[in-house]
Amino acid sequence: MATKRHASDNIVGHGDLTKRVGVEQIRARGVDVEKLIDLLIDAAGAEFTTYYYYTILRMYLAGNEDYKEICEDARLEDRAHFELITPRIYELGGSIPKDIREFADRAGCPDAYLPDDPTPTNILTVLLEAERCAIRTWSEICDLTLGKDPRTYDMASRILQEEIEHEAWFIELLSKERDGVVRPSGHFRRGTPGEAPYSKNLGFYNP
Amino acid sequence: MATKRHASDNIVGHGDLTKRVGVEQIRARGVDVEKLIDLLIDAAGAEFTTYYYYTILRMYLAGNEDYKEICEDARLEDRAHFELITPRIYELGGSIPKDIREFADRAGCPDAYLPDDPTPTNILTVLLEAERCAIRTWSEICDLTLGKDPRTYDMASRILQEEIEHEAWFIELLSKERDGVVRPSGHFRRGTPGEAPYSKNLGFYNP
Amino acid sequence: MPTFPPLNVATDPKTYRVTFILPDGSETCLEVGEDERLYAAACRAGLNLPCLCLQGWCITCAARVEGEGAWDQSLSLRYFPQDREAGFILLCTARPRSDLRIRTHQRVALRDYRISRKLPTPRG
Amino acid sequence: MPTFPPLNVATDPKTYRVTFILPDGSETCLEVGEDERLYAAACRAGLNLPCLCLQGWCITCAARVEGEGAWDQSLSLRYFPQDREAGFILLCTARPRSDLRIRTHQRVALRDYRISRKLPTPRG
Repeated sequence: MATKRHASDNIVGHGDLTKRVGVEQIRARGVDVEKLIDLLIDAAGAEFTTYYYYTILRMYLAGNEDYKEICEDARLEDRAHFELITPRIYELGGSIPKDIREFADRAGCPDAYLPDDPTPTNILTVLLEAERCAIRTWSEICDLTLGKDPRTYDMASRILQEEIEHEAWFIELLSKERDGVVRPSGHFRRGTPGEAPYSKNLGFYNP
Repeated sequence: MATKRHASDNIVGHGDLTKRVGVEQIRARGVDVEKLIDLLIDAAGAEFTTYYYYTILRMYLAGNEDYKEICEDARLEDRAHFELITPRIYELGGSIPKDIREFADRAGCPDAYLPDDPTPTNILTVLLEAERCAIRTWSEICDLTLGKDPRTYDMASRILQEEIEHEAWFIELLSKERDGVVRPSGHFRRGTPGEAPYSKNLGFYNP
Repeated sequence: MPTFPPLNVATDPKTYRVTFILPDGSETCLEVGEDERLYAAACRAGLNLPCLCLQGWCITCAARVEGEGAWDQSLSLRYFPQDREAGFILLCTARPRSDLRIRTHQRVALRDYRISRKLPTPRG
Repeated sequence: MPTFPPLNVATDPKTYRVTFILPDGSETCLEVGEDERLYAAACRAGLNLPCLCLQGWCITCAARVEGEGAWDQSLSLRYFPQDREAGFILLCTARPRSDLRIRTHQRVALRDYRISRKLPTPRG
């Protein structure tokens, strides 16, 4: 018989409900579960506040239907991320903050405020930097879970992929708007606004 | 020619973009537009915070699948209300607060915090009183707009009807849970969680 | 309808005389038990006062105490020391601790007071 | 990659000597222009420091100034006077106003410091 590479889950007694094998298995593989929970709550907070702030930013992309539609995709996909992350937080034994203000205060990315001068360039810059913060966040969560926590890794990878698409969209738009330079995102279209094909496990647009 | 009952919209000059006939017409019929906007923002804030807090409350209705499902219906329908109200706020010339904390602070109904002792009875009581606050809010907005602002009235009526359903659900559940008394809501089922048939203008469940 | 049914005044260990002054200047004087909420007492007497959340949050039921007076506002979900300093009372969740004279329908006054002091409040 | 490309140091009107002390004790000393962000300067020198939002919010790039020093943190979206009192600096959005000695990788220390003072902070 091969030597076990990881501690077994016999730490969880027969019928014991105070521990989860689904948690102890990832702990045994080296995940700092408490740190992971904290990171996920920070990240969920950022997705949630982004959902709120993109609602406003979208309104002020007035007269630019293309920008509005793409902002709406990102807005609803960020909301889908909040919806996807929250169950995982509780599964791991964590919880989101009792107060919504505390949730906003501990978000891992800044409040994406409407710029004082809400030009398309300024708004697209806020959108772009929000997506970049999200990409760094989810890349880190992929790093922490790779080979140790397949479930969180899968989730983080799905969210990360959508955030990567969002960055590419906003680079494309801001590049043309601000610099007059064509930098294709390489993407075609969402079927419906905020389709979230990765985080809702829907079919891709692939004609 | 009959005497005009209301001031005409010739207050809005040819090609003038700083005013909206869609606003001036309701003002001419006696709507205090600024007060209405403020009420709608307060109400949107309450729907938005409720969306967040119901996420938590639902988690703690642990082991009661029926309660969880119905809380989820109410949670997603309150979110649908936020989505429905926000465009109307901007249409009327208003805007939601720059900061998400300010949005929570000015909500017309309280933060629906998880009770310190999160029993089903205590959680259902929070849910019930949140719905009651919403019913009073939307009833007031119906009063203010009846016969003056058909569009806001229609919206308020849709939302109100869903809130009335929510109250009936939570009375049914809490009555049985807390008092052992049967008080039917009179309703059958939602097709999918958070279907929001009124505020999304979908087909009713009517077999 | 109040959230909690009014307690039976007769069995209350202690009662106070509370006068409600309506916008038309009319006055209604009631005996209110120390455990009874003022909004519930007003309902009991047939006064139709505005309310919304009935949890001491939304300020729809805000009123103002004239002169000296003491009341317990600990059941309110949001009530600031500054509100009390200015004599504002949230009837839905206030219980008397002295005789009181109360001017009703002060929502707008409390809202503007809070805004002037940068305190959170619904605006509508 | 920093949000803003580093300015050309040579053309900066004024520069300061900034020493970065890494967790392994190694030191890297750089000339940093007064308009250059410290994180960008460190990148320019090949230092691979942690970052996340690059907007002075998330504290991932937090570091601590040893001894006396002056820096401009006005570009940060969230930086508290208490952070400065304790010598914490957010490299991504800090610009030097004196020579500085900076100990990097202080995210956890700043997080715990803020929690102890009930200041908002990401926790992860």
